Amino acid sequence: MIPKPPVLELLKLEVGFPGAPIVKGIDLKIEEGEKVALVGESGCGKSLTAFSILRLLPQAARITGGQVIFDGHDLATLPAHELRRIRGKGIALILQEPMTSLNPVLPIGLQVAENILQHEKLSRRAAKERVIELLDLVGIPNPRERYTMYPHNFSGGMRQRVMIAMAIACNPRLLIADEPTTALDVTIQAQVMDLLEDLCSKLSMAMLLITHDLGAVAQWTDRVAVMYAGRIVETAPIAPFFAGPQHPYSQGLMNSSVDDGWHYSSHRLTEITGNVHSALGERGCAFAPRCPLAAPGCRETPPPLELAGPDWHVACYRRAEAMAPSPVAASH
Amino acid sequence: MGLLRTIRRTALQALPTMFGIVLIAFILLHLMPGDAVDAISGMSGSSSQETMEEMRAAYGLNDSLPVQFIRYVAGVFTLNFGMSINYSAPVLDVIMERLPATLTLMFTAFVLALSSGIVIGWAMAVFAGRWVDRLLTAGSLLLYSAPNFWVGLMIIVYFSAKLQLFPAGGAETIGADLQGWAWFTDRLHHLVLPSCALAAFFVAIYARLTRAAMLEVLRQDYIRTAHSKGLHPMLIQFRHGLRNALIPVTTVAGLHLGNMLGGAVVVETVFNWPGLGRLTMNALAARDTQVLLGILLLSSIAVIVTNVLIDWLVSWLDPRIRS
Amino acid sequence: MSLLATDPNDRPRLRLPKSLRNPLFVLAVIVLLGVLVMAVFAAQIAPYDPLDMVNMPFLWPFADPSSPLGTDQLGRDLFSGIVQGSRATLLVGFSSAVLGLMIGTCVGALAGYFGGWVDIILMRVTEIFQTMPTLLLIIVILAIGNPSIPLIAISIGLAAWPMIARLARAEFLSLREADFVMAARALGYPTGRIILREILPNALPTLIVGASVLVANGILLESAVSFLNLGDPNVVSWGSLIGNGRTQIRSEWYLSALPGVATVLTVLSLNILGDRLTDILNPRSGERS
Amino acid sequence: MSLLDVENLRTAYTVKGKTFYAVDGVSFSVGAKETVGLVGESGCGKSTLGKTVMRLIEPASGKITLDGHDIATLPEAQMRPMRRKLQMVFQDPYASLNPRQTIWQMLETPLKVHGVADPAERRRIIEAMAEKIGFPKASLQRFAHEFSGGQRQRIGIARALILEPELVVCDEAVSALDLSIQAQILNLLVDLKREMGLAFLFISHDLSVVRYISDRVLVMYLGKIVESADHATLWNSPRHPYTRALLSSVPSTDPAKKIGGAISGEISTKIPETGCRFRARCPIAEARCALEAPELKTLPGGNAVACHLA
Repeated sequence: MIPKPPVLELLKLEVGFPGAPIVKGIDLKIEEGEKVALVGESGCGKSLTAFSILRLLPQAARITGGQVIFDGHDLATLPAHELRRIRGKGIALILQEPMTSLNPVLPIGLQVAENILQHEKLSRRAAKERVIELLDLVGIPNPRERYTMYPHNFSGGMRQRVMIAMAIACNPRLLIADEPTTALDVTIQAQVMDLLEDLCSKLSMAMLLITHDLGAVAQWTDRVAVMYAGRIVETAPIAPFFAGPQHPYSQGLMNSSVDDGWHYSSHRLTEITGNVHSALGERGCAFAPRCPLAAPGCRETPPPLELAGPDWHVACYRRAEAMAPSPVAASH
Repeated sequence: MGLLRTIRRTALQALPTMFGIVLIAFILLHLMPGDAVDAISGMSGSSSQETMEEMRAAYGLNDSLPVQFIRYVAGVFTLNFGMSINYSAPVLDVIMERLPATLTLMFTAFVLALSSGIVIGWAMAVFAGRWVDRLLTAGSLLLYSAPNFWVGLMIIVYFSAKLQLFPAGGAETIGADLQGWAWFTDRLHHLVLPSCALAAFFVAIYARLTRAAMLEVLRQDYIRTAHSKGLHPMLIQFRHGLRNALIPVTTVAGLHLGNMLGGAVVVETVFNWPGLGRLTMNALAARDTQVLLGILLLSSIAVIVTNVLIDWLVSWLDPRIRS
Repeated sequence: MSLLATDPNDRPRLRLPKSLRNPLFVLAVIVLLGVLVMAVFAAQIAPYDPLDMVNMPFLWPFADPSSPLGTDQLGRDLFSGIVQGSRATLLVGFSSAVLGLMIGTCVGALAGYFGGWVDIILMRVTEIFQTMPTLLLIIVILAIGNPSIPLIAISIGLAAWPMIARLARAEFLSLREADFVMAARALGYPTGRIILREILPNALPTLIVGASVLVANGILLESAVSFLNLGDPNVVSWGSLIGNGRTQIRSEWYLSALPGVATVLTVLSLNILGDRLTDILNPRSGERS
Repeated sequence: MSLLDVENLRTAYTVKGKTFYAVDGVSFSVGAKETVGLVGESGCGKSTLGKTVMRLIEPASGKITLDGHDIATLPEAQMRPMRRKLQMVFQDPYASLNPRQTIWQMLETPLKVHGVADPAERRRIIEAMAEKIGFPKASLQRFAHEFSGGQRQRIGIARALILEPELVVCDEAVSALDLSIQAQILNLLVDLKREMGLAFLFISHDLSVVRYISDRVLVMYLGKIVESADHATLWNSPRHPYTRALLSSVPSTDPAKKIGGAISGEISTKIPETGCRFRARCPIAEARCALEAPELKTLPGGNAVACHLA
């Protein structure tokens, strides 16, 4: 059996602002129909990575190196008009803030229809019918009446559903969701994520979920890539990852998250000391200044991602020590 | 239904403003030393005390201030602004005779300023940071800094005196007695320089506003959403960008109308335009208080009415206001 | 912005803001300083009294070294006129701006901070002043009294404050709800302290930029007023010089052009200054971008 | 008697001429040194409740009793001395610090306002507080924008604690922070609570955080408290259907433990005229839920729930 090529492959992707590299060489594969989470704290470059796939970076930011392979094309260098054929059709995007990601002065029906009319030869009338079906599919009641309504008539959760309808309008093979539920309440988050999960399997669509919420990762994705200061430090299927992450940063994240049943009276949270800024000017592993296991060697060159298990890669020189029962891990 | 409600709400908002303006104008003009009768007698130089008192009584100038004020307010509501002493005619007639010329000038200048301002501002935003933007920014900053009467004089020097392309003053060729199309083109020909002089400053304002609004809009998430759908950049610029950017620009455009009227007064003086500007200067010289008061009131009404129109325009552009 | 994280501790603490290194900005400051020096030392710099006939009439600029910028129809020296005229122009521009800034800030601050009825009433008054065409209002005020520099400044200030009031109100309205103001209230700071020490310093940059526009506007309005011959006939200002040249505009156009250039340069510099002040005055300007 | 007693508190908002109550008849109490969590989705009125207790928003009716004094209607001048006992930590560490003041000024002003006249005394208090939050003395002369989000939140906490209050309202105090920083701040709050004997009213939408830090939890829905319980009971046997829905929506970090089906619908700004406010989304609602509004009934053991069917 010949393995199918991945839907998307990032090769040594580097993104940055002039004089400030943010994403420092990322390798990431997303297989057909796979849901991959890119996890990290604010400022680690996860959103820039997501935006760079469709070259939707903020004004000054640039892809400074590497490739973005989709469907045999390198999106990083593809001419703009060809890239436009992939945007919305091959790869779709959902943004974090449903309040601002829809145009406030256009009816939502038109905004969804725009996507269809751009990529498919359909009459306006047929497109409208398609939009109504889509709105229905994402769980918007009375889609026909809602077609001509404006975003301000919708609640946050409903707007995010409109965004999802827009994203799946042309059956994309990959959906990039940048913190799609951060601005939503927890009950709405569950609704929206369940919907996305459902649509992924119905439409055999792959998903790249950008998030900082480990719970969402565990619940709704297949594989996780942990990012720290512009590099992926660990990537693994979720089951083994949540059973025992190998990178000290992943371990730190797990320990500082408030787990089920912990209470302040009996359990002190494990902190990762310092903050992300500590990595500035670091030549070696960016996590070294905050790492409890850092050795002098860690501060020379950044560790490469190495195979650490089935489909499991970790970028850490001290992986062996991190896996050994340590005082950090033993405290709970 | 919605329209009626809007009209009622607007009227309720505009009335106190109007009343305040009447009050302020009345107070200001009664602070003037000497009254209209003094002015007339000063001009003729021969009126006796007696005739002056008769005139005062005839014009109601001997009544107490509150009485004069109440009479005036009542008059305003019936569009009766009193008599012009200088012209011996109702103020409304005197003003109405000049108003069309001023309105023509202002309307032309406003349309010119808004349309070219938006186009220039949009170009500046699209090429932000590049030489086109820098050039246009410098140009608009220059226009923004120049007194309009000076701009008027300079374009007279160049386009009228040197190139002899346009007439330097007046609203029509005097004594030509033109009809139909020839009359129209003659009018238009006279309109070019004054309206450009009046528009210059506002072109700069609207261009700067459009640029800022457009840059702000282009940073928004929904622009990124639009790009993520693979839409053509031009479509995004117009349907998603400009449409949103026009909301603040239009809103602010309304706030500048009062300024433009003030500007018209000066520009009319430069170009001998037979409008309210010249009437103001004449009334001032003759201490024709009723006319000055009338001009101030009527132009304020004009500003209020235009602002209502602008509000409607904005609510048409912005569905959030509509609901 | 969450995408960009720079270590605040590594940022050099004393660095010239970018705008201070901008040549246009430097030029604008130099022009303004030049005009200021000219106005202050006008008596020393100007060779003649600008109202005296000192030379042949209608001398073109550079024709006679004793009147480098030429003379008008009465043989009055234009260079002296421009130098002396800068006094009236700047004086009116700045003092009207100060007046406008004071009225506008007070009205806007009270309306924005207290809201409710105070806001409704004060904003109504602001609207009344904003609806009346500025120049007409100034003309009427000038018609009341004897035209003099202080009256011109006062009338311009009275007509121009609504712009500042709106700016101040918007700033106070949003800052009133800011968390740090909430914190100040939670800590029991007196209202006066909250307005003056917590909100005002944060609103000030916007107001100062607004004031630079006010000065520019004041200069433009003053020149319009003098151009219309409503100014003090015994004081030369740039506007009156332009107005004086108007009768010879087709032949001796330099009489209007040169004082106009002086006006444009000054106002332009003020506008450039205002444009750049925004990022100089913002302590967090490095944080954004 | 508790440290804070809130009785039948209502807070009114007027939007487009219509009045509605963001907080509608809420009663609860916070004991000395107790941490009471307040959870609910955005728009449920929890933040308004916090600000009303702080007297940053005027209550429409009801009583707020702090240490035996009703502060609900105290004029600001008489409120001032009470504010020493009652302080607040805000959500956004960027908006809650005045960008034009140094950290020192921010910590010194409350002392000045509350009558600590001796500069040496103020210095001593500020330096002691700086040590508590882990700030070197030298950094106190710097401005807020020179610090990271977590450091700023420490400053915000220090400012709230400088007057040594008895009760601190934490309004989403860790919600804006990254996970690793969140743990630091939570630990700091716990340490300070133990050290200074603080009581907290801990407002958050994040159930895991509330569960970790609270002794007792109030669940709020559309302006009303629907359940009040000690932390162990609430998580082990939630009574109100809304609480249950809320708890089952929180994704677990254990991939094997899939969360229960999400409840439908969204919190709406339209409050039903009669009956239970949750009934439109409630999976077990009956006919009478539309007619009668359930009271908050106290159960044996001190917990309380507002549901006909619980």
